[in-house]
Amino acid sequence: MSLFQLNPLTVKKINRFKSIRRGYYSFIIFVILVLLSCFAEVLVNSRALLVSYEGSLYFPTYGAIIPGKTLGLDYEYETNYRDLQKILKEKGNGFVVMPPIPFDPYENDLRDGEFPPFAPSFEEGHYLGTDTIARDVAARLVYGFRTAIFFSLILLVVSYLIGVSIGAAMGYFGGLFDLLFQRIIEIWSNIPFLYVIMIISSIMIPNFFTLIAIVLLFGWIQMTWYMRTVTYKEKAREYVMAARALGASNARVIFNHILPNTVSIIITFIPFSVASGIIALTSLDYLGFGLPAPTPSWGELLSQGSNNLESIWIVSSVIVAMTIILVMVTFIGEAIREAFDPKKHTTYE
Amino acid sequence: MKFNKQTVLMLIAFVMLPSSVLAAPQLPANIEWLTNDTDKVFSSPKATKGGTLKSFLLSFPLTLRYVGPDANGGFRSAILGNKMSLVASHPNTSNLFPSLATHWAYSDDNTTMYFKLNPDVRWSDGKKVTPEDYAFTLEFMRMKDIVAPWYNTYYNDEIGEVVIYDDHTISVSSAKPRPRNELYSHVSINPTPRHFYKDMNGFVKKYNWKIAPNTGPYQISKIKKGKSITFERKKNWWAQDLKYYKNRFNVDKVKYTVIRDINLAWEHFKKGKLDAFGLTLPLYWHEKAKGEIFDNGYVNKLWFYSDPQKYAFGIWLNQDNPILKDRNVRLGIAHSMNIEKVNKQVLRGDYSRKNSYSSGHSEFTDRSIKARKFDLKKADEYFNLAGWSERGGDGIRVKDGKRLSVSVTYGSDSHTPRLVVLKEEFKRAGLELILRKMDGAASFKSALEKKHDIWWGALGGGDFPQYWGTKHSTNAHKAQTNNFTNTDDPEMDKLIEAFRSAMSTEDRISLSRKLENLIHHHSAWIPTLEVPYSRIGYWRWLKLPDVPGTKIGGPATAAFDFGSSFNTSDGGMFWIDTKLKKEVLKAKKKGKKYDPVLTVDKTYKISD
Amino acid sequence: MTQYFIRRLLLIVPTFIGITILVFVITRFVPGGPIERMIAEAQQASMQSGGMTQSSGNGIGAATLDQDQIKQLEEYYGFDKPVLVSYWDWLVKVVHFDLGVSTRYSDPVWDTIKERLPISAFYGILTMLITYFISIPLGYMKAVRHNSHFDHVSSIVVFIGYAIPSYVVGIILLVVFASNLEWFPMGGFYGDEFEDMDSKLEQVADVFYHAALPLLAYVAGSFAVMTFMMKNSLMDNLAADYVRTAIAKGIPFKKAITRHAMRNSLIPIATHFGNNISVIIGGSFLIEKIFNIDGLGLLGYESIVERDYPIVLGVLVISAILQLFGNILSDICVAAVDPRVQFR
Amino acid sequence: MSEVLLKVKHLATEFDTEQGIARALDDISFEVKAGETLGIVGESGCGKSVTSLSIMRLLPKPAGNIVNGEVNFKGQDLVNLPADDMHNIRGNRIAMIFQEPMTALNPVYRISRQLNETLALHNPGMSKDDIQQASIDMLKRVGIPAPERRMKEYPHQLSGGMRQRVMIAIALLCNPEILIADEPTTALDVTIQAQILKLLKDLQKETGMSIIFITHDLGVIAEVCDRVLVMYGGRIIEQADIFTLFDKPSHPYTRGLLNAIPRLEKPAKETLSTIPGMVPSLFDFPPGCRFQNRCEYVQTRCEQETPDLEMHGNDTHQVRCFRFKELVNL
Repeated sequence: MSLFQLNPLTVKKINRFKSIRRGYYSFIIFVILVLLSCFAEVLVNSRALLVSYEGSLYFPTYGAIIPGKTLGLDYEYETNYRDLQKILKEKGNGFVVMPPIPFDPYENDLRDGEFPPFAPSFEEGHYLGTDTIARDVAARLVYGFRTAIFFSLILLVVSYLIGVSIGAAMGYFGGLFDLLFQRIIEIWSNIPFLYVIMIISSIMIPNFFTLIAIVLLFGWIQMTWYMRTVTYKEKAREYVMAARALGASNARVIFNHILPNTVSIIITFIPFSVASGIIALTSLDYLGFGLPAPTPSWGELLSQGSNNLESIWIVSSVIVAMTIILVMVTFIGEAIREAFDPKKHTTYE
Repeated sequence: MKFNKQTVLMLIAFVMLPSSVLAAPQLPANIEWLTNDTDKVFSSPKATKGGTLKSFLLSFPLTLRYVGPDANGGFRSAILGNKMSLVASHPNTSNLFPSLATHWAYSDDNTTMYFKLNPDVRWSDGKKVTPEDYAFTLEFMRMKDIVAPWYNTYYNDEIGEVVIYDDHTISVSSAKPRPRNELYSHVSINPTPRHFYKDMNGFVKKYNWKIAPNTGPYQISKIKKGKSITFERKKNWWAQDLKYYKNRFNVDKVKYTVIRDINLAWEHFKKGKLDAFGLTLPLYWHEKAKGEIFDNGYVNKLWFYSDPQKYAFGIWLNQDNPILKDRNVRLGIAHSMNIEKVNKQVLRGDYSRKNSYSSGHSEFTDRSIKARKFDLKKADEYFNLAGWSERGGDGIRVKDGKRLSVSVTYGSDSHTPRLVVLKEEFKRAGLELILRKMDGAASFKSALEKKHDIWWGALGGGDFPQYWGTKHSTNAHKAQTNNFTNTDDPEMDKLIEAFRSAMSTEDRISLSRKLENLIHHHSAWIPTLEVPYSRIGYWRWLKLPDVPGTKIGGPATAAFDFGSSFNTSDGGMFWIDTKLKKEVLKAKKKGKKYDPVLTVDKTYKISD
Repeated sequence: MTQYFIRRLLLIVPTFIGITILVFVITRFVPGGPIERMIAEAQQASMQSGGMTQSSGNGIGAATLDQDQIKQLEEYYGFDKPVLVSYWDWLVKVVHFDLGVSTRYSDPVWDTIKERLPISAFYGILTMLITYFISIPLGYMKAVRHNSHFDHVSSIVVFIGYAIPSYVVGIILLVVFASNLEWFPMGGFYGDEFEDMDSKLEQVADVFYHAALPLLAYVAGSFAVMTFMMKNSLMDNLAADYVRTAIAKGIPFKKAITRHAMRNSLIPIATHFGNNISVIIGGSFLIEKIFNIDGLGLLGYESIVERDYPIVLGVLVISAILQLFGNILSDICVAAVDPRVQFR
Repeated sequence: MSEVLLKVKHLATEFDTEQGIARALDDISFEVKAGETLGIVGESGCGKSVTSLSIMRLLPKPAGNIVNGEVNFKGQDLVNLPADDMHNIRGNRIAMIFQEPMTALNPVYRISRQLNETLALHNPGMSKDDIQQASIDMLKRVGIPAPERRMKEYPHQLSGGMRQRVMIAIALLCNPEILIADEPTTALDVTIQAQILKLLKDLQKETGMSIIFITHDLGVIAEVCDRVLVMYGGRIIEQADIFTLFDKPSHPYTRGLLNAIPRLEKPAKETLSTIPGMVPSLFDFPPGCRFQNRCEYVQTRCEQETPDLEMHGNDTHQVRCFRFKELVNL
């Protein structure tokens, strides 16, 4: 319990969560994956980790591009480090250290006389093969994962902020406010989602944030509903009545009394929201309404894969990746739910 | 060609024209009647009748009308294919041959064609096709009720009138004179069954699912809404023994089944539930068309070269855009567009580089024009000339704090791979290309309203090159026009106006070539790729003539593609060997093999 | 209670108007509406189909429309009047059970929807039945044998089904069982020979043969939620005092579950039932697309993509009404199974 | 001396929980005679409810298990009785009522169904009408006005007192020999509490059944019981007839409990005495006497050895304390 003054109840919940191995290990792996994806540039990149050329060291991973001329090549665009590696090896005036997957998710590793998609090959460094335009599937999976997971996390934070505040207000104040918002939600949730996407994408190219905003347009509803119900119930509890009898202000009652008591419910929803965020983005990309090409995305791989079933490595890579991640998230979710709201297993003789 | 001269005065004397015309119109004297029974027949005498061709549609047609809202779907050509016109054009020689008319003649002023009607022509409901049915076509196409403003405009502005001389003689005129070899394509109209379109009030809805009488070889016999449409061959088709129609239109039935997904359709084809499948796309020809059914010779493959498609495939650079306004930038873009790489390494080098704006229009094309090649050095020069010499940290050129970044608007997912490769290549030249994918209609709308930087797309061409809509300054800088490059050049205008009024083919050819050169000079339209062939896979029981296609009317797909399976000028040349079909299916069950058949036909290949 | 339901019913009216008016207004702003579509179709070359054939007249593609002609088209599609006026016209017709005519098919909207309704309902109802038939007993077994091997293994299976989006399941099924193994057909509601089949039985068998994979895809995603709802709720109820009371009365445990705990555990599932109504009819357009099923979901999706506004609004009217009534039905279901519930 | 109905010998019950195994009952032995009322008293968590659940074999499985001992009901050992036979005893020969009448009734069934069910179960030959009539009669007997109407109502429509009466009615329907009442009045307010206690006493007089009455309230014990068990930490620490216990409480814990009862005769200003400290956790009982950490008389021995339940005075008074004899006079 070291530095943090953790509430013993919370400690108990955490311990209970740890005891559910399926969920706990999924959680650890998932967190590691998310952290690793933050440094995807180091792991999956066409830029070298380290170049030693004529005595000076270069670290091209982050920052501005290094034109080929700087490293003794005859062009001004970005250095092709895989080629450089071979050249320097031959000349012996330096060396290049490449990341484990030496490909950028955008670059086309096209070859003469052969046509993509290329099957998985360790020699070429395409561990999961390439897609129909010779982009590395593994690289696109990794960056696609990063996009999806951060999409989903940001979406989650914003939609919870909105959902919790509106939901709490609806449940707490009730009356006309509640009735009005109920109608608004009822109306809003009936709007065909695709229309809105179409209107917006005709005005601008949807990017990461506009897409979050679009999904958010409808994503806040679910949390709002839950919060409304929960607040409604909490409001009727004795402790709230007591607080109000003592003259606590509405804000104080909501923030100091009701919200802390709804945290556990909110937490149990998080993993499922993460999963649905990933699925939302993937489905949009699958339908072609998501992030603009050539952004790496799972949905794009999925649609490419299902259109090119002969190149089974495309569709199977993405489906396996998706299944693993989503199943892990679901396991985490179930474990959290179990930790926060353990079901008593009761039978009788 | 044999010239037939006839006098018709006698006939006219006996004929009472409808509606009390005081003086019956007189045919001009000395007209020279022409016909054609000397060109080579392009069907095969080996053809036998029978069988059902199974084809597919990606979506069920929205209407059986051929005009009006939503009539312009893919299925329309199946309906139009059975709507024959007065004369037809020979798919290999481009000479006219008789269709509904047995003979034709030209007026001296190049506005009118005279036609002698074939007296045997019948509507599919058995009624006789009358001269009034031709006159009605104009009336019909000019009606507001059909809700087809383009046709209204076209038939009002471009077509003159139909004059009925007697029961078997009419003339159709164009509103303005046209070169003789182009005139027929305006005035060789098809008749419209007046007796069928009795009440035009509420035409669009009333006739949406009505099967209109036609004059062609097939008529719709069965419709299962949303699922399938079946055509049946007419038993005693009036044209079945005519020279150019004999041994064609052989299958008894053609069934179109709706299969919404192209991949699913492919699976259907592999199971033999579709008789043929287009393999023009490299992915299909090289990757998908493999395996048992091909190796064991159950399915044949055909690669048929013919005239390239007459579409202006290219990128359209909006010259009102501050970056693209500069010709040097446009030249830089032309030199940094690595379309060769796309073709060579993604599309398997199957396609050809399109070189000039009107390529595919034979003589009208200036074959000396070559599209600018990918050349980073040249691109660099031009970009530097335009002042974009510095590069930012991400390798993209900058000028006055602005990045050299433009977006490309396009409307088809299937083109994304090409653009993605181009994007990466542009990056090397220091140009950022942002992909702006919209759905088809929205992308086109964006281009019509000139909201694009670069539009990636193609305009359909007619049989002859057109420049006015896309290049004349009248259409620049405003919405709802096809001048997607916002080209506004007095020199261009002058040439276009001259081209439009020129009568002699030689003049038109020379003007067209000048225009092409000017367009090349502007570099606001940069050509991409064209496909000078078609490829198909077809089950062994499907039989083709020895030359499995025609030059103009189409590559081999013409025989199957619903676009042309009836097309009276070149379709329906295939037949189904029903006995062989049983045999092949049996062989497939037992695993018995045939020698695989791969045909590459270069009869009509155009060599540079 | 009656008063509550009357009030709920009355509230449907403003909500319904709200939904439809919003979508109606949106349709005016979506780019690529029928007119623009027509313009694009007339002018743009399409890769797949040929351009204009010569008989249709040359050079039509190059022509552009003048203002009058565009106005004429606007009039035809009813876009000439202010939004609210045309909305009112539309609403008046809807109240008279006239949903208008599809701009694409030129068929009455209701006829188009009517054709698809049974297909979607077939899948919807079967999916629901199968889901209930699997989830309730499975949830029961998992609750009673909580933490057993059976519980763990079934959880993993259920979660995998839940985690993968159902259209992905559909793709997997199609690839494996239809394309590669050829055990099942590639799609469609029934086969080509359906009409020629001799007996009803054969036809029914054919429909189910075609329905197997899509149903599996539908069910795979839906039964996880239901199973866990059942399990958790049953576990809660097993731990409840009244079950102990029942045991103390001398009722054997199994009977106590079926007679006492089950009914209470079904309450949350009953709450769900009303919400399912609109899902039953809706169908998933992705699954329908993948399996080539002519259902309402696909119709709705296509009509949106193709901007067939009367159909869009028609499908919306049906689904909105179903959902609004479904919500009320949910309440009625809850009130029916749970006497404690009192709506005021 | 009346007949001994129930003989509990060395009963031990354990709970298998997340934090480990908790021994909730340890070496519980007592008897219940025909017609008497035995009270079991103690703080919450002392094992008094577990005792009653163990007797009924109502421990929630798989967590709760009887690990040792015997529950002898008229010669039958209930601990090892086959489940089917146990079903015939529950509700029929030994019945039970619970603390929370609110949740102990199934909220979704009418009162009639919950009553009739018990009768139908144990009297398979009885006709529906007879069952209905018997249920109504029983409701009348437990003092519910307009029983015919109440039969048609749902639990939530009744008041707390009414619900507990219904519970009692259900328990008594089959004329049980023993009624276990697990804090039946705790959730009720005082006036209702008194009514229910009176009802139980009256009914006992009518039927002659034995009652095991579990409560934490010594006041209630004083009102209804003949004999009392005092439990602490899963053990019986004192057992005596009601008069002996109140007159001569011998275990320091019992004395603490008695001192904690507010009395009218004491001066108002005086603060209520309480037992200092906390009940030790079920998981880490200290070796030796379980009351040691709160006991003001604690000795080293108490921390090492577990005292036995010893006879004290007459044969009904037993105490589990090393020092009870010297403490009597303190």
